Amino acid sequence: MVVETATRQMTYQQAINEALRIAMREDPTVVLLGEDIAGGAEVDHLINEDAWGGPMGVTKGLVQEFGRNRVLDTPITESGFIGAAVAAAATGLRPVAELMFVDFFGCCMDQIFNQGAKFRYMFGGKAACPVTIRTQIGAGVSAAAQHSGCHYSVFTHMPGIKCVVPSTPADAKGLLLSAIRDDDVVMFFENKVLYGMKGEVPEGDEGIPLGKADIKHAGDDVTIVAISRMVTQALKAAETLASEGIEAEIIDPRTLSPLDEETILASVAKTHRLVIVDEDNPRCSAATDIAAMVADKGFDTLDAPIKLVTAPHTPVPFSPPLEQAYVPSPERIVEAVREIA
Amino acid sequence: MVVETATRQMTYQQAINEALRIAMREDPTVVLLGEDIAGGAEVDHLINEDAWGGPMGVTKGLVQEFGRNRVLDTPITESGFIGAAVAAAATGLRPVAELMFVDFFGCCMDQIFNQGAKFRYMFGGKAACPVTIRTQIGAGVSAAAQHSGCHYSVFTHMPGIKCVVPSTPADAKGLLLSAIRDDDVVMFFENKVLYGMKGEVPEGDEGIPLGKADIKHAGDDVTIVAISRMVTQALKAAETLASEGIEAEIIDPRTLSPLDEETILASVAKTHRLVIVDEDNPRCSAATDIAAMVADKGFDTLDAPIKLVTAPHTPVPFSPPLEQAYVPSPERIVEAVREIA
Amino acid sequence: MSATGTAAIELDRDTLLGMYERMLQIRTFEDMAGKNFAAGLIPGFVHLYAGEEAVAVGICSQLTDTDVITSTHRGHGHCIAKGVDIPGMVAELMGKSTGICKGKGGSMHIADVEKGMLGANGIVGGGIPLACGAALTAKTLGTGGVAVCFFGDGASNQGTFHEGLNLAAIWNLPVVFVCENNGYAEATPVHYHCSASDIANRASAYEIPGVVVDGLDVFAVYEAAREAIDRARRGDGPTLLEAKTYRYYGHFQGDQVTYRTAEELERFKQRDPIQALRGALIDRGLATAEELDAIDARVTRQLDEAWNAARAAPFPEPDEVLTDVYVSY
Amino acid sequence: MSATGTAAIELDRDTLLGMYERMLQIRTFEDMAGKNFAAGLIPGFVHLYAGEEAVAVGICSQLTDTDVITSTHRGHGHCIAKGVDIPGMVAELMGKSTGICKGKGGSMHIADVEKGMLGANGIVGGGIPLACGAALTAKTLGTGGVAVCFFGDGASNQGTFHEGLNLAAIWNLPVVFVCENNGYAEATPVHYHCSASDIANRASAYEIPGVVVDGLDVFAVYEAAREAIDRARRGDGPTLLEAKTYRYYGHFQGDQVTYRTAEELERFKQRDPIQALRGALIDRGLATAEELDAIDARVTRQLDEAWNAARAAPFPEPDEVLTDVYVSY
Ligand SMILES: Cc1ncc(C[n+]2csc(CCOP(=O)(O)OP(=O)(O)O)c2C)c(N)n1
Ligand SMILES: Cc1ncc(C[n+]2csc(CCOP(=O)(O)OP(=O)(O)O)c2C)c(N)n1
Ligand SMILES: [Mg+2]
Ligand SMILES: [Mg+2]
Repeated sequence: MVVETATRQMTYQQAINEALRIAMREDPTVVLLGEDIAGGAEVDHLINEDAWGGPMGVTKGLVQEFGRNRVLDTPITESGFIGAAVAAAATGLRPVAELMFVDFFGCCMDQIFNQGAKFRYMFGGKAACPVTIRTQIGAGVSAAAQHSGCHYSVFTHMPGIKCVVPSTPADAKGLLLSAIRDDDVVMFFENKVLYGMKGEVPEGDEGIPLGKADIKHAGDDVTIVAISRMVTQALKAAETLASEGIEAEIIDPRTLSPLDEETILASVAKTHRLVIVDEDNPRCSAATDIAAMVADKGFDTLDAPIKLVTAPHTPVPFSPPLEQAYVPSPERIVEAVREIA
Repeated sequence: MVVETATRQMTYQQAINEALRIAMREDPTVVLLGEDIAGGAEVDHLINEDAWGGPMGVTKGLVQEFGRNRVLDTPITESGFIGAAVAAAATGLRPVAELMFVDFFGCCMDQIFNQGAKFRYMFGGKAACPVTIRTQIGAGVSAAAQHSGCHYSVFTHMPGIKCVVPSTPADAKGLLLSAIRDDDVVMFFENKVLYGMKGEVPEGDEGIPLGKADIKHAGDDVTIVAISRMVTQALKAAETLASEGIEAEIIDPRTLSPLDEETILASVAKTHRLVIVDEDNPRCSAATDIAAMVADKGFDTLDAPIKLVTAPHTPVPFSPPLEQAYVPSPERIVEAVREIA
Repeated sequence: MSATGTAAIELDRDTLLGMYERMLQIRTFEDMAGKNFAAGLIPGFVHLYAGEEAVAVGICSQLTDTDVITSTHRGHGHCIAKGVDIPGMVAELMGKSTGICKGKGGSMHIADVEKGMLGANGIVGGGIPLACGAALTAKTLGTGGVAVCFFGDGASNQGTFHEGLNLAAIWNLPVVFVCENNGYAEATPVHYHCSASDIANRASAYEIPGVVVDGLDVFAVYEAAREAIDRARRGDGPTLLEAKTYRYYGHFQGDQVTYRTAEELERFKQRDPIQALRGALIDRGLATAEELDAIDARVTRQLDEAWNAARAAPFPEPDEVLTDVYVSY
Repeated sequence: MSATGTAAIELDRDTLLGMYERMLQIRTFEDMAGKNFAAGLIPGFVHLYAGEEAVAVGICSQLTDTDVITSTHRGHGHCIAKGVDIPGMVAELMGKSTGICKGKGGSMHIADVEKGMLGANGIVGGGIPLACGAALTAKTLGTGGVAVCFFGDGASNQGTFHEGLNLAAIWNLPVVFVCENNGYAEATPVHYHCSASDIANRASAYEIPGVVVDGLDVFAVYEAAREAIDRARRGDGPTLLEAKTYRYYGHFQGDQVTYRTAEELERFKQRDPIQALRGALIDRGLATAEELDAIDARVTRQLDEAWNAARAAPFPEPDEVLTDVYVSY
């Protein structure tokens, strides 16, 4: 049976906004917390209106519909309000907190990985912590060394956390709905460079299950696993490769924790070649994680070295030409494929 | 020319203490900061004496020699005093700060990875941050979910940081001397289970260079890369394996950042088989990092899947039988080798 | 042996005897834990609460299961005062499968969310934002519940203290912040680590009430807490309560306690909170020494049984290491 | 246009004209940055300091290169006041290889350690522990230096504020904490995000002096800072200074500033700190309007030249991305 779902063009940012709205409508325990996610708290002329709707406007308009008791502007106290979100989750709310940039994780990591993510285990299975933490990742807009990191690898490393890395508007909507409805701690990584990306997004309230990769482009010659914005880069690379007669299969894991190992292994079993594209720093990264998984479970199907195309082991530089050299490019992906094809 | 160096038996803990003492004697800008690294600050009967010398006694006796101006007890404010150490390093001191347990990194990570580790890069090469942060890692003493992690992977991931993981008393001394003398941010991971380990330790003030792996046991049949306490576990496994006719080569990377890729690749080129033993959680870990490196640069020399023997993707459990199941055992290492031998 | 506080004086005999029993349960629990730790029955480390019982009991006796507390590494007393099952706690200390956390948590992570006990905590200051979260739930859902946040003098310097108190103040959250100032953070005296002479003074930075209370006097604690809890329940926001108290044991078991003098300990033991309550109960004719002795005996028996049961209970199966990480994965 | 403060009144003409020039440099730098950002010449985002000049200049004019400052995302003014090379700053904004950080840092990370400028900072509250560290160096090495820590009203709620002030207080560190309260943290007014009516009141939690000063009055700032700096230099420990100020532009360039009224901005512009100083200089007969206009012209010329040079300068070579991570690796 094929279900037809109507879709509309919308941006990644609008898709996230829509998912938040749907989740808040369907569940009164969903509350949002973050710095200026409305903005203008206790400003006389903005009682039921936002000043910003988030620094990128992602949460725009939500305070109008749900009021300031469900769209909570917070002080700049990441440990304070993210810790509060974590415990609110353990006691009956279903909060969605916004960590403005992932680079700020050092200001609140204890509350995430040591508290929320470990409650269930430490408490012998007698707790749940259904909190979602939205955060912004990615280089590309010269936001410089403290506002451009990815670092989802740090969260993927941590037990008790799920990690979601949507690469399209439709994925952003569907995965965020699932994240909010999920009963565990979920980190939801929004790539700032994708906010303006347009795509077809289904109407309705259907979630996309966490833990299911998506084949963004089918091919038989090489498997390219690409994360977040790198899917776009890989798709561009695939065009060039196709013109050279190399058909790349592009897999978007969509969630790094849990990781859909089967889809990746099945693809490698078919193509016998693997390139992983990850904008995060290279060491102990999602890229190495996937490579190691395949070097174990898929070793016998591999015909060539596993190539990683990642950011260098450096902070993110400010100057545009440096930043451009920092972010994996379609050209570098093509080169990596050529090395093993 | 062979230089004879006298050695003595001492514990890992004593070796660390000795390295601190040597470093403080040779350089008056070396200061120590940490919670109760002396203990008893402003207690009348302990003016020139410590109450604890660190919760594990590692810094015992140093306040007696160097005084409370160079052995600074701090309040429980990890961001505060570690941030202070970082900036003190950038302005003329050479501080050694103690983060009591690595599990507390969530309370101070911003000051480490976003400030100190990025200074040099963000400031265009016009700064250095010669700070060493000593911290305790490891399960094995039922210290439970918030005092037993490893998480060196998180620091290895971060550019601008060096990561040292000594597995013997001699390595602890030599590497700590190099860490303190080093002009970059160095994380020094002390395994709490090894504190009582005895071994021959050279006299004198020679450092062991960062970035050089050590072959702890030579062998031709399989390469086992083991980290920190896992070296001990691997050596035990090697005995069993030897009795089965399998000669394992055990490589201790000693520093994860920088990583001595050559030594690992040369060994794999000889043995054609690789097992990595890492007590850290498995995802985006040092284990996956090394596996990915070999799956790329050493692929052609590999005859079998790369096996990882790690902790599970769970917090550290408290109960002894659970904790025992958590930590990679010699038996699990032997099994992993058998799978590919 | 003074016992002040008008609210507490009005308490009826049953309530007071209940408080006495709770305090004794804590003391006995801790004394036995100390002995059994020395005997090698408890893995890891334990931080004992003996001496501080008046704080946990003076406060938690006014809470229901709808109210939530957060606690610390020194959490046994808070757990018992909040009604967590004692045999389950003993089994947890031993890491047995019958433990309240199935042996997975241990002393520093005892919790019972159903009872409104959101966990001991291995992170100094870690519970403070959590208390704000529990209070946010209560406020948002209108449960009428309050959150009580216990933490030490050492924790009062952590960034989370500042962030939590500011957040609770601006959001007018129903939280009572209870600083248990026992004079030391590990081996460091409060006069060194803390720049405030009275930690309660820090309340002024958030324009909320800050109250110092004698933490050895359960009546005084009860009284001060009543006001703070009422205030929170009324929707009038948070209070910072500083209870001056003392721990009888070292920071953890094994601590040689070189940083305190024997005289100091003796001086505090002269003002033992349990003996003070016992004296007051007898003085006021609310109970006889025999009745109180009977409670003592009952508590000891209960703890003995708990220990026997825990010793007899099995350890968890090794593959339990893998469960309870996620609700679904 | 009031101008108070006895210390400042005693300042000689050269010093005052120097301060006037510095304030103008900042204003002109920011106005041009705003324009050139709009023109697409500056990548990333910029947070402008215009309106707050009296704070940076009133304080930094009393510091030498041995003294260290830490700064914020809104750091241009602090940098200029501390003597960082202006053409190098302009080139840095553009990401040019001639930038003070070789184009690697950008607006939020301008630094010059040689000049005692330990970096703007992209992390709100991030500089506070750093200032303690710089002060610890000064104290330990006996350099006689002090550290001045600039941060915003929003930052005063961060945990690092609390940790840093407590640390500085108990260690008696030579730090001056300067809270630049410009009324807003992004789009959030201070009366919402901060539970203290005056942030300076928070000093009492650390038993250090807390002083509110009119941040639009460079004389008042100078005076209050002099006392705090002297105190620090004498070894008498830290001070918390709250300068009430205002930013003319939005939080960052592009901000629509819906959370403020036009009247509010106008009201503050009536008390412009640079115009106030100008008026005072003329009133006191220390300078003529013509002399001051000549300074204005010089500053504009200097900035124009800096922009022209920066525009002409090359971007860094792409492989520069890999350098300057470690001293050795
Ligand atoms: C974030 C963090 N830092 C350090 C520690 C180590 N530690 C455990 S208890 C303690 C002292 C706590 O003192 P206080 O808050 O006064 O509580 P008390 O032990 O006196 O009850 C320290 C430093 C920790 N558990 N967590
Ligand atoms: C840790 C952290 N949280 C959030 C931000 C995002 N942010 C940048 S500036 C700012 C507001 C700062 O307000 P304030 O301290 O008053 O300084 P002002 O901008 O008014 O000068 C925020 C929230 C950040 N950079 N760092
Ligand atoms: Mg204490
Ligand atoms: Mg502000």
